[in-house]
Amino acid sequence: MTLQGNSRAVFVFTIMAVLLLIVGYFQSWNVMLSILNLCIISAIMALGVNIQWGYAGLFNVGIMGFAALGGVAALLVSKPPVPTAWAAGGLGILGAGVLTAMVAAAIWFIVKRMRSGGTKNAVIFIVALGGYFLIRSVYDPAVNAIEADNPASSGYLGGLGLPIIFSWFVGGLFAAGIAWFIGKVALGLRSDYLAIATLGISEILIATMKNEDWLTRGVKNVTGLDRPVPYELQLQESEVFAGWVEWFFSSRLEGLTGDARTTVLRDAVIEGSSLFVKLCYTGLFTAVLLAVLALCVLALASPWGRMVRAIRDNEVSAAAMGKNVTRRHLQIFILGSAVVGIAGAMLTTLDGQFTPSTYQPLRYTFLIWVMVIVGGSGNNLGAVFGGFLIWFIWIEAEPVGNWFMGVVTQGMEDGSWLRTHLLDSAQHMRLIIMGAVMLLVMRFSPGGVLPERQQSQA
Amino acid sequence: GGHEVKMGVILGFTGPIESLTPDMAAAAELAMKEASDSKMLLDGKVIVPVRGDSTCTDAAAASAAAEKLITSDGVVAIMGADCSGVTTAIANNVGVPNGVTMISPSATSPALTTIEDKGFFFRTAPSDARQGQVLAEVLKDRGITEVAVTYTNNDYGKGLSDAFATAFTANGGKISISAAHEDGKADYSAEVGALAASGSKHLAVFGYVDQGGKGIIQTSLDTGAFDQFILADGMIGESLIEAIGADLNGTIGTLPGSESEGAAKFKEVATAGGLAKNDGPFMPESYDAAALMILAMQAAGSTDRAAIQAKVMEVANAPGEKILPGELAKALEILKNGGQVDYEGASNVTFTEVGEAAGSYKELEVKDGKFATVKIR
Amino acid sequence: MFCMGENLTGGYGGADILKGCTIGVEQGEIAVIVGPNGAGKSTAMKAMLGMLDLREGQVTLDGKDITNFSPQARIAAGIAFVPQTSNVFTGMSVEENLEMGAFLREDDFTVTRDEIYDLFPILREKRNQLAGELSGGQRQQVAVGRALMTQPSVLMLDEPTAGVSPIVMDELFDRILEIRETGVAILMVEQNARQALNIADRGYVLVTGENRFTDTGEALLANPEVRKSFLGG
Amino acid sequence: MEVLDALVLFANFVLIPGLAYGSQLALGALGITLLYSILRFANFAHGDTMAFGTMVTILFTWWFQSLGLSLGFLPTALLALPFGVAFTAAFALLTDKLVYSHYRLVKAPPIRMVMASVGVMFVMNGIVRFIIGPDDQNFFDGERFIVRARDFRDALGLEEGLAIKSSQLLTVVVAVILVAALFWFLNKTRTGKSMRAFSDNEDLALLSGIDPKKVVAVTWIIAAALATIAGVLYGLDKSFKPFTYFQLLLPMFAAAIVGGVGQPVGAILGGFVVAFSEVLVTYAYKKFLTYLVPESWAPDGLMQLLSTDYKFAVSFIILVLVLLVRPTGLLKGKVI
Amino acid sequence: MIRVEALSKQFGGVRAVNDASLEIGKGSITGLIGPNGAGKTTLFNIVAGLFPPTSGKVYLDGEDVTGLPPHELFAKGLLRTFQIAHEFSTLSVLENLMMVPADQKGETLWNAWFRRGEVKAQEAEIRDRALDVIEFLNLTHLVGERAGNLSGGQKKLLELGRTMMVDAKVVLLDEVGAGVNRTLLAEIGDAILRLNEERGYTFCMIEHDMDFIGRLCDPVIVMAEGAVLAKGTADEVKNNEEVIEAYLGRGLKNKTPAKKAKA
Ligand SMILES: Nc1ncnc2c1ncn2[C@@H]1O[C@H](COP(=O)(O)OP(=O)(O)OP(=O)(O)O)[C@@H](O)[C@H]1O
Ligand SMILES: Nc1ncnc2c1ncn2[C@@H]1O[C@H](COP(=O)(O)OP(=O)(O)OP(=O)(O)O)[C@@H](O)[C@H]1O
Ligand SMILES: [Mg+2]
Ligand SMILES: [Mg+2]
Repeated sequence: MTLQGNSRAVFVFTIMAVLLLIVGYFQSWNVMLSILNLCIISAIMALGVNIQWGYAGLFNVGIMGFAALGGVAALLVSKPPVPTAWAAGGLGILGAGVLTAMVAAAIWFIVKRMRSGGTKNAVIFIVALGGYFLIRSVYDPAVNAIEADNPASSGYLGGLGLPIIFSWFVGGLFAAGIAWFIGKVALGLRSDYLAIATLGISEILIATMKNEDWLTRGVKNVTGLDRPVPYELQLQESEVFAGWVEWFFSSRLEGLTGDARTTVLRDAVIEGSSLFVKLCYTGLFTAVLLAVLALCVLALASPWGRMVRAIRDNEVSAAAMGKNVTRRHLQIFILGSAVVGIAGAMLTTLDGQFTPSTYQPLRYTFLIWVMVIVGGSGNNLGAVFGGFLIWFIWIEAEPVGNWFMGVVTQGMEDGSWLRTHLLDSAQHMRLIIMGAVMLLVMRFSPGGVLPERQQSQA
Repeated sequence: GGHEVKMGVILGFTGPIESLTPDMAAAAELAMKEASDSKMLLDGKVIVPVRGDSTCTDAAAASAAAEKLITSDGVVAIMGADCSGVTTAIANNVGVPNGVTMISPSATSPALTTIEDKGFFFRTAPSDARQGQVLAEVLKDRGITEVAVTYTNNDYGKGLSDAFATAFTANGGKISISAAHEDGKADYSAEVGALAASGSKHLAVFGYVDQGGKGIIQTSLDTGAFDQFILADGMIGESLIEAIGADLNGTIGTLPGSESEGAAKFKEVATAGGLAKNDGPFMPESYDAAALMILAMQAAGSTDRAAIQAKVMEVANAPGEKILPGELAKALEILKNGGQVDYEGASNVTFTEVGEAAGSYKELEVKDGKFATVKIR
Repeated sequence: MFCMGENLTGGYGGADILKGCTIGVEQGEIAVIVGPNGAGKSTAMKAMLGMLDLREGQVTLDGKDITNFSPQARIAAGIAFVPQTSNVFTGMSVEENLEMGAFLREDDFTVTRDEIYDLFPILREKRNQLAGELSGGQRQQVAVGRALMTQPSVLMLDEPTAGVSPIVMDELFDRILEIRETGVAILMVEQNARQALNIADRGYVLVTGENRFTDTGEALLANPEVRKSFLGG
Repeated sequence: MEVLDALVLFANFVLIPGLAYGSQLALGALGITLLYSILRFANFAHGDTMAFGTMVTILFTWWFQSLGLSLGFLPTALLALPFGVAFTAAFALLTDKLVYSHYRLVKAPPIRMVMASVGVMFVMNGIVRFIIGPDDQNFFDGERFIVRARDFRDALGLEEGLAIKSSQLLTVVVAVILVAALFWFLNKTRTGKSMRAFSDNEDLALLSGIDPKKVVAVTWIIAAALATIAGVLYGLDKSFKPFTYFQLLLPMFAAAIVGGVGQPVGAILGGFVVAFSEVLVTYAYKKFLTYLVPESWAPDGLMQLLSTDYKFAVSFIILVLVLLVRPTGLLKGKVI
Repeated sequence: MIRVEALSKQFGGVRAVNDASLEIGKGSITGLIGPNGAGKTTLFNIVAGLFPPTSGKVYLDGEDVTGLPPHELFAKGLLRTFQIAHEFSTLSVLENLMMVPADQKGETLWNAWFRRGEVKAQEAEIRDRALDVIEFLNLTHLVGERAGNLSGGQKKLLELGRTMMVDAKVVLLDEVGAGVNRTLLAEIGDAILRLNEERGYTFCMIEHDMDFIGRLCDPVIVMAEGAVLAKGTADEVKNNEEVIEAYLGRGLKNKTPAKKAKA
């Protein structure tokens, strides 16, 4: 643990690579790649959180909401529009949108123009309440009409029908937009108060996604999203691909003929197709990760990064030194959230479906936070490493737990109460292992595995 | 070893339905053990179940678990998954691409009927669309014309309540309020308050027996908001009666399956097999899902994944000798000798052409602190 | 000597800050440490209190070796300390701050408290205000008051007069002289070095963690080199 | 117009459940607030500590029941409670020794403690499920109701009934007593003051002769007791399930923070704000108004501001609004 | 330069500043003294925009700047130091100084990403300036140290150093001298005089060291209980009875020579 700086980073990433290779070798390369792909996505999310916490000390516990916004983007960009639903209630929804804008404008006008006092507040209240019922009167029938349109398989407006890869960008934009709004409202709050506010807002976002079926199908989920990469089944049917596989696995096929050869080749094609698809994803994700990482590294090492760290250390003093703290906080909040949004869209793309109930704080907020803190907050590579390590443990803790229980119970009598109980509880080892590893890492490397480096400019 | 064959069991062992899944897994593993013990499966092969955690909510983790089972452990088929969301993800991303048969005991979302599964996805639980109709009929026959509805806010609850609402209103019934509830939350007084305000006498609960659904019933009884309940399959379970007691008398409900010998037989088998429970939700379906995979394997005469898939329909449906729980040995024997079976199992399995249970339902009523079957629909 | 740190050597994990310096004070005596900023004066104080890992050297109190005592044990043995920074409980009222000073006292401490209020009348006025809301100089008074509450046998003060107005400073020095009369050993760091050395029986000039000059206060004041380099001419 | 009916209706569906749920949240929030103010970190393992304490209490309850012990009309669990508290306190002290003490020693920033508590949360999560399983457990015995809805209705000849469960009353009473006791303890007793001093400025506390080990130990013991009591009361009223206890964490945090962290009274206020905002905004006022206005005016719709789908969203909206008006909670809370 | 009119600030029940009016002349070094709790720091905080006054106005160069946020006041050339040092604790000493100058190109992300050349050039310049300041403050051996690890006095020096990083019009110094070694303080005094003469900075300093005030300041304003008590040259103020009564005192009462006590 005496390694410092870059050599330490190289060392820990090598270990990570070895872990993945072990999984590839002993479990399967498909498992390895599926873990790797999610490692990359997690790393991007962790970078987003690191921008907010590590750079600027903004305690955002609403990660889940921003990831979900990315997911919504994936759905709205890639799904084809549903013409019948549009016909049924599209106009109503648009109308409600226009009305909302008008009511908002009216309120804004009142806020700007009227002299403050009791009357002003009363007028605002009346306009808001009246507006609410007016909007509802247009919105509710439209929503009902849309949701009644073939509810079992559709019942929503659909999306734009564009290639899903655009959604990565759009997901970032969605998240940024909402972050702007949240930031305007809540960034005045400090530490844990900001945390609970962001947590609350993300719960509100998720509730909306679960219940506004006309937009997202709600808890009925949208499955079968497009892919930016080929489908396994396409590949399995493709002659060209079979040719590649034959070439690639030629050693495996050597000396086999007839039926045996066909069976082995068929299995190889299936395996190869899965691997190929995953590799395509790996390529895309890596490109995004590298781009985000590069921008992060450049930003943190620049005077901008110095200013932001100064703000984190002491806002009062930074303001007295002429730095616009509010603006910076807003900027950082938006950037970090956008990065999370991008990762969220990527994740939904990889899953191939949008399921709002998947967004649980444990998985999408705390786990990401753990990644950042264990990896090393304030250090970009640390966040990336945290993303890799924690996801790896999260997935591998399960088989390891099962294996561990298997070993423990080996000597016990078959069918004994204790043995059955232990084997049945094996799944809970996942949590224990996850927790134990986290605690150990944090114990022996308090600043994270790759601690924030003193940007020693001496 | 050479005479071992692995089968996957993917269920949400952690997460929101973690309290249901151990029993489901145990039921499935019971079928596997039964087949192994018979020494009749493909010249005495032994089935080794391999569990994977679907988490019920996290598609990524579920896919990873399935990936490991399929590509690392090399399971020949998968019994699972449970919640519709993760089930879809596993089928689309892992199961179908790798050509592995999946039979889900509990994914009931109507949307699963139409996924592109290339014939690799089956379910022993019927789609909720059917149950909604059945429930509406039950209420019509009993002359109940107005109900308040609460459903668990997921694809199962929402889908079922949609289906029920359509059928019920078509029959001339009125739904006074339809309110979602989230599972695993601390308190349900807000929901019950709203439901009670509707003024209806009956409350239909489409949830899970030891989740929010139970909380709703408990709170309703405590506050005196409702005392007449209508329950869907997820809510049927002895544990509900254990927890609530005599107040439940008069409650009606539906459950897939029939009061065939099958269901009774399953209870016997489960008790004999030393399971902790013998009638938990989705336990019969789990047993059946596993049994079907085993029989298909025997029918195919090989552990080849594609071969198994090709035989599932054949063993599930007529023609052939009817097979009940506990009779796997017999079925294996028949198949070995080139005969045909029609697996009925614990939940009266008959697959539609897209490979899901067609669904006959029991109409139940709680009498003297017990669920009693009134009628089969 | 009554209280003594000998050959103190150690630091905060990196290079040594203290390099074998020695400081001490007799009962009924005032010893003053002066030196440039960063010389290690505060660090030496912390070392005496056991809040620093020493590599070498030992601390004795009344002939007893207390080098391995925990900080609380040293407090219990009769040392009181006013740190240079963050020396009040900001979230507690002035009165509670003083009470915490008397935490280890079993007897009735209200008399001492009233004496302190007499010494710093402003504190009586603000007894129920949070210490964090006081002005810089008022806080300093709370900090000193808190230490006096313990009725220590050794009183260690790290720049007690930084930021206090001249009138309060005089009062403070007055009071310190009075305390000396009661036989307490007083060790203080001061940048208001001339006033401090004026009343000091013993003076230490510390530079980069080492003793540069050690003498009576008067002698140090008279030493031109000391005056020039450390007392501002 | 039946004003009495309207009032009873409101009390039965809004007031009493809100009070009980609010007190349940408050009890949990109290523990969080205590740890936050003394040891200066937000303890994410608190929900699981509650689960742990309740689990131990349940195990003892079962044992006592098998021995035939009971408290008559009171639940046997109350008899087992001290044992639950003792075990949980021991566990908390052990955790502190193994995990948290290190971070205090190196003066790690609070966020590390928070993340460490997430690690502890995972481990406890696993341990509880390991021992008692993930299932629902009912362990209430004794007399369930103080007033039954039906009896009340018949006795007073009203349309509406009012139910008060013994567990609800117990919760409210205990919550109030504990808050008052904690407030008194922290502000008036020597140990309490030394705990506040420690939380304020650790080094200076040391210099005042306060023994940090004792402060930490007392804090953990009180927190463990609060967690166990909260968990057991909640479990008596509803039922025990590890997952639900974990889910309780968020509303408890919300309650602690909206009330102003570090403020015992704030925890109570926060608990009620969260509980009542859930119930009030999603309540359908149709029946209530029907009783109050002449028949011809009776509303057609449900008179529900927002559907229960948005229950949690509502409580969080209100929470955010409260924070915007009072950035450190209802009572001025700490900022760390 | 700075004019304060009828300024008041209420904290709960405490009126920290009470109808204070004063003026800091252009190019002057104005001293601000007064007993502890007189409201000096509060006055600075209001002028520097940390919080708004309860009532009253602040003018900078004739312009009403009441309630402007600190960073805008900084842009207008107003700089302040803190009585209780506000260093950026995880930044190095060098970074603490380098972050001060306004309008750094690299402080916008676009430039940080895509105009690295220009940013680097400016950085080199700022670094040189910072190193000069560090040398002046005797902190050269600590350039790379985290500012949080500095000694109490060193932090105060850093606080002062920041004012030397930019061309300010007005500098408010809140007890820079407290805790600073007197020899160094004398040098700091020289530097203040130099900045005042050569670059035309206006200073206003709170200080309790009357020698220091006497050497540098003219005029000296005395505050007490939130209001202005007196104003004049240092000598005038020193001999003002009211000021002596409230603030200066009459020296040690039982001034017993050290030797006597021993005997
Ligand atoms: N945030 C606050 N809340 C309540 N009272 C305050 C607050 N800040 C300052 N005060 C009070 O206002 C008065 C003036 O304080 P201020 O810090 O301005 O004094 P000062 O003149 O700078 O004194 P010193 O020379 O000791 O630094 C003091 O009595 C103080 O107790
Ligand atoms: N917590 C710390 N970690 C690392 N280095 C420290 C720490 N505290 C102080 N130092 C370093 O130790 C040296 C001595 O500091 P110390 O506080 O003892 O000085 P001092 O003589 O009291 O100075 P001053 O008069 O400015 O208070 C300084 O160079 C400082 O940078
Ligand atoms: Mg010092
Ligand atoms: Mg001041």
